[in-house]
Amino acid sequence: MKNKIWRQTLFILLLALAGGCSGGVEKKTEEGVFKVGLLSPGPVNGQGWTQIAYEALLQIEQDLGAQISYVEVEQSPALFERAFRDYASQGYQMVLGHGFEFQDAALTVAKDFPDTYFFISSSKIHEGNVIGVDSDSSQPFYLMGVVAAKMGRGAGLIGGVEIPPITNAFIGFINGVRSVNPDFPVSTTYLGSWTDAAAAKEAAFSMIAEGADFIIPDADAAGSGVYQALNETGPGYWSFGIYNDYTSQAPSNMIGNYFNDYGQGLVNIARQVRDGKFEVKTNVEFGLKDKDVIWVEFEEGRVTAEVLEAVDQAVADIVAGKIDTLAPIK
Amino acid sequence: MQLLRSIGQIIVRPTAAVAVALLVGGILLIFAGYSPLTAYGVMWKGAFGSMNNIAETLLKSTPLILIGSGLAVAFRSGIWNIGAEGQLYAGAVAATLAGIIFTGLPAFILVPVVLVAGALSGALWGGLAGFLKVRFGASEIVTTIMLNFLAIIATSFLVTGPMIEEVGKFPQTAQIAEAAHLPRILVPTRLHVGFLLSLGVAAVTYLLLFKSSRGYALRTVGISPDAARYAGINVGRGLLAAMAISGGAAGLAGAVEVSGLTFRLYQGISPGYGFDGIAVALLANNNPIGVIFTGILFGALRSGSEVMQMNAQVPSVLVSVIQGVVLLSAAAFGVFKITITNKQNEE
Amino acid sequence: MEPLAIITFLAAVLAATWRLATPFIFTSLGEVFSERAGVLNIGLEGVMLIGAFTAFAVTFFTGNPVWGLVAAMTGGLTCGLLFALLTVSLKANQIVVGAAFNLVGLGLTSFLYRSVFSGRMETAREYHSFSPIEIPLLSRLPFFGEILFRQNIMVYATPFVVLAGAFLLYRTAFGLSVRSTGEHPRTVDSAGLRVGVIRYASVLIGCALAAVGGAYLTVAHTNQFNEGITSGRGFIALAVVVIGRWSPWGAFFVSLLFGFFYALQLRLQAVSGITIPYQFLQALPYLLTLVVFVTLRKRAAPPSALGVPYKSS
Amino acid sequence: MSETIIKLENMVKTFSGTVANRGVSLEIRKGEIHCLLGENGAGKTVLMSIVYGLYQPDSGRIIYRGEPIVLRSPKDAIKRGIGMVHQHFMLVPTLTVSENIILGQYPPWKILRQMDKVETRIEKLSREFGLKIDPKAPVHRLSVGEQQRVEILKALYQGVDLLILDEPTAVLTPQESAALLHFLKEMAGRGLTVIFITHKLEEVMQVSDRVTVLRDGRKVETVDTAEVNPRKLANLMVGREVLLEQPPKTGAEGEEVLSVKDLSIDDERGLPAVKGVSFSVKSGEIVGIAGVSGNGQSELALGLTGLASIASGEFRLCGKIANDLTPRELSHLGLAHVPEDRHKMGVVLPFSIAENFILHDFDSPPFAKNGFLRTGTITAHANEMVGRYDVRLSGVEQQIAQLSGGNQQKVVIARELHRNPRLLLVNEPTRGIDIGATEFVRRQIAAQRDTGSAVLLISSDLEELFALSDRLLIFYEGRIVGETPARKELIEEIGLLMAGKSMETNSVTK
Repeated sequence: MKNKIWRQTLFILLLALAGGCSGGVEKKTEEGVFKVGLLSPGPVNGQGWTQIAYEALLQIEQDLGAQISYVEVEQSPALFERAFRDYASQGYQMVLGHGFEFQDAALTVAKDFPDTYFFISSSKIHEGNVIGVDSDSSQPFYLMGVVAAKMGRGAGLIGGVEIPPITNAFIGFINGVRSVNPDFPVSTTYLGSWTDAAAAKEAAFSMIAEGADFIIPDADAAGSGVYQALNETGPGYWSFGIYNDYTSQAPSNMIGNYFNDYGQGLVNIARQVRDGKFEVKTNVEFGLKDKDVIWVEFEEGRVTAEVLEAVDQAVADIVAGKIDTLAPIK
Repeated sequence: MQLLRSIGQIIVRPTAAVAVALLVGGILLIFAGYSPLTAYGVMWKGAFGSMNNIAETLLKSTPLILIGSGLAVAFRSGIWNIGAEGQLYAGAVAATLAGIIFTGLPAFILVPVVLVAGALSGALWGGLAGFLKVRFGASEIVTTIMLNFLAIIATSFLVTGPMIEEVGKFPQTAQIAEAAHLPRILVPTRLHVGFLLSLGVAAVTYLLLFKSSRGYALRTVGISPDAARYAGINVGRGLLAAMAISGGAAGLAGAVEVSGLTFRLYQGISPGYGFDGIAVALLANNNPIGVIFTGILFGALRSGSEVMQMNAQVPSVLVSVIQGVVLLSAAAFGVFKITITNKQNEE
Repeated sequence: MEPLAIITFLAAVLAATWRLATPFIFTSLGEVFSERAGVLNIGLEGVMLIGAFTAFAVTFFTGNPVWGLVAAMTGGLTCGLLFALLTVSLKANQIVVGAAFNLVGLGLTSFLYRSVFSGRMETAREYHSFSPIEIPLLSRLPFFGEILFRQNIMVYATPFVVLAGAFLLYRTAFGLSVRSTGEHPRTVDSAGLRVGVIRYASVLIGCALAAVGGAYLTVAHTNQFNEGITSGRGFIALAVVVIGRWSPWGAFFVSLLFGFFYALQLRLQAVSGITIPYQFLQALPYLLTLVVFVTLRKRAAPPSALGVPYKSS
Repeated sequence: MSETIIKLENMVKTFSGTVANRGVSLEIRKGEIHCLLGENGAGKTVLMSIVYGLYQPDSGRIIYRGEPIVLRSPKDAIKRGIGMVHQHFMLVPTLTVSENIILGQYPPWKILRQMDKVETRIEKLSREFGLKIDPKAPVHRLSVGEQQRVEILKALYQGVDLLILDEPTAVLTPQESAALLHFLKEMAGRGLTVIFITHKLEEVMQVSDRVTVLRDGRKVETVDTAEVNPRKLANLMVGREVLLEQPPKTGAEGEEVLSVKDLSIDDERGLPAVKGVSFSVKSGEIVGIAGVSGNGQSELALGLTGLASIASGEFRLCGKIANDLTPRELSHLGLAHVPEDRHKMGVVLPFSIAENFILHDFDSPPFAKNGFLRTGTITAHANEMVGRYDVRLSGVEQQIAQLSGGNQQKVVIARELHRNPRLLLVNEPTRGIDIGATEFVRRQIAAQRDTGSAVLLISSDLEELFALSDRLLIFYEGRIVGETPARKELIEEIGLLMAGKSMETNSVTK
């Protein structure tokens, strides 16, 4: 009996402590502070997709002096709406939902908060203050396809989960390949996971055994398993870093890196929002035309001048709108 | 006297368990360089600080109460249903299908249709494990875990393949009909009638377990299969019923999530409600009325932890640690007095 | 396919099978001990994560995966001690404790990963794991040699660890007492042995090996940690134990079977032109488990005292 | 004779209120076969479990080979050369014979590489002592007799000096029993000391040098076997005084309620336990089934109540063939059953007393209406019943687990009698309960008979059978080996029948 009383007392004490200090921690909402929030669909330090958004957020903080905040909402759509609403009601001027899945929730909340901009990654939406922001990965992947078809015997693509941002990138790749050699073999594997690096590694080995010598991941944190597979297999097998510089993970296998400075793109938008200059005309779509957002860098001496030339030509054609990188594959 | 004691049992030990868990969480927070009091303060406010926050907490408690009530029936009947997560998915799939197919129906028909579809589907998915146990002696612990994976994989297949939306082609289904949406209570918050439904289900399962003759039979099966046979109760049928009831409650939770919040089906529609539901039921000593409180407790932990992450930048994964330690210390305090195996199939 | 293509296909699938099976092998072997002594640990996933994280963290700071492995085992033993304390000494419900371990394992490793490593994203990836070793003569064998005998040390270790496990379980007095404890603890008591001590030891073995199984993912198969990197492998290991009928070699071969399914589904996707939905292939191991239950019927009887706390009179 | 090997002084052992041993002193001589004789519950097994280190005595001393010793666990006993063959075998069914034998014999790190060496030694032992067994066979494949051999070999392998056997013949066929007794005599000849727990007089006479009779946790007497006869032993064992005089029978016998014809029932392992018995019970009479427990009475009870399936033959309840009826259907036909194991079947321990009263009728009126329990009616019913049957409690909402065994049994009796059954089957109705409750329960059973019910009473307590029964059927080895009127004067004959001693005629004339 004594025991029980002791436990109860302890709990009440704890509650009191917790309640007592809750008054002191309330954040003061200062007038004029630019606030940006992020809804991340996974751990912000997961490599790849989720990290991009987090780094963008940090960049906004650094470049624009914004007050930032993020929340990981796992994959549960039920939680999205609340997070949007919380940010908006706290006076955040800009909230980014990092993935198409945030679209429904943003649309619902946006009606009640006309002064907040809701940006949705990977979305092409444009409805009031809900604006899709997308980077068209099919364009850089198109370039990789061109390089692969010109240099290699076969290519393998390893995706995390079968969703539009990934499938679109892969369509771009295949279109790039077909522009050089319609018979060049390309295979695709989906892991069903963004974290299972071991599976990615094995998928890469499988593709190598099937004769592919260009293996390109688009699978977030799991993707680095692919680089490890190439590193272990040795030279003569190639890949590209996706979104970031991954050269150190497989130094002798990297043809180059596809950089996506989504952060820079968002900083550009955020600056306009902060300064009240953002005008909603259409959804935002970054492509090779936005040279400070999306670009591909090649490692020194890994590609011939002829290949480089073809790539440059492709870039020019894409920017000029002569090539549709998302053209349906027959 | 009896009532007082049982209330004591329901409240004191879980409370102590929560205290221990908060302490452990606090140590972790200090280790990671956060102020525990600040973090918990924000968490408290995030869970109960405003009308909207309370509504959000109750929203998260809704599936937990539904699942926990069902699992209370299963656990009281001596069958270890670890498969509420999969049963929730099964329910969500069926509810979505119903909500998409029967678009022409008026709300007062469509809402019940959607909910019943979800409950039935969950009951079947759960009943499958019950059937495997009764017919083949397959451990329900292992089969329900396998059925979880199968339901989640099947959902992934459906939303990327056969059920994918027409426009956009994102891996999600089309929206269910407007008429299938659960009405909201407490506008402007999102709280919907699903919460009231969960309270109703808790009450019904409580009545079923403790006030009805079927519940009497189930509890007898759970405590002593021999005595149940002696009393003329069909033990196998009881186990099957218990699995179907708990599966049905989990399926209903899936349907409520779809028709009350998401309005369509996605791959990750549950962030582990099925597993939290196990903790919720056990912590309440498998009493559905207690489940209401433990469900709200776990809902508040989840809900508060999100706000804690937003406003104090403390990783919300901490809540898993807190929930786990709640269970561990509750186990250590002797809250759970049931052994795992029941031997009723050895005939 | 031409014969040659089939052989290379098979060889590559088999090599991948072995690598993908390794975490199942370690984890399920450990659980065989635990369950043979009558303790069901459904918290394997959590213990694996703790092993994966400690191995990763220690390897990162020491630069030596051996230390990482040692640390993982220590972490596993700590888990085991806690698990046994609760379930054996305090006779707490094993399912509850197991479920709690899964929650704590995921939460704790994710929390620590962020707290300790969030500032060093780039560098965190830079450490040496166990790298593949070629076995001089065998690796020259045509087709299979190069592929099967270029594995890392933990993969090679699996048959030997299983051999050791089988030896311990079937050829030592300790193993005899473990097997008896799960079946008929009262006999063990009456033979003058301590049921509790045997269960503690078995749970410790189980958790240590589960932690090694997790560590394999971060210091051998890959050299990184991701939150939730185990991706449900702990649950599969539980199924492996059942299908392998609670024997070390059974666990070994069923692990290989599951590894084979895993490898095959990755491989079949890589072969262009095959259009089975990948989810179907992913579902195979789970379907298989259910089928085994139906076909084996009651022959797959678990240890009689599994999950039942022992109270000496 | 020879020196004393073990001496027990004033052993007292209590289990949560129940006294098992009330100060027993005993002296065993080296090389003798010493029988411990007594009825069920006399405290024989508990006393010997203390000697084997399984239980710690509350008080008393053990002096072994002249020194006082303390046995903290079986390990201590085994080390000193004390071995025990339990009534319920301590064998792991999935292990082989040799594995079972060496369990606990070696330190954990010991490598059992040379199992063949162990097996050779076991084979040698088994040849030497004529205990034929295949050391490689898994134990679950062995017959009961063979399993017992394994138990004995286990003790011999440990190098036992003092071997305790707890009712070793209870599970054996007559041939196996004979062989075992022969073997024990031979072993005693080689210097082994044997303590033999039994309640079969025949065996005592056949095998022992001396015999100690226990009754009600106390030692009655130790005598040289040569100086007594079975009659004397039976008297010592049962005691002269009978607790309760038989209440005068008021009603007359009526029609046949239960008739059993060539009935056979298997036990849970699928071995025949009841082997073609035929009998009948009429309304207004109590038929007692006497016998040492384990002779098929439990299976008979389960079979007649629908809880075990009938292998062959048939039984009729109120004229209706009842072989395949479920417990519920039987109960609707008018059967009530007071089961043997109260805790396993008779009551649901975590339930309240009120809930326990409705175990059969939880879903029918007046206790249930429209599927719901009618708490008020249930409580009222419980209150009425506890009053009428004198159950001592603090309230009917109390958990039944908190009641004493006697009061629990009163609840069971009350519940079953309240149904006013045509046939009442009571199995060991007073086992493990205090004298007051015993008297009460017996009076209730007799009263039920007098209202015209047929009563089948299974008991291993002869006194109880005499007190209640109108006639007795004696069970031995699954068969009815005799039928007698329940008259105390016949106790010796009945005791002999129960012990499997055949008599010239199987029925004794009134």
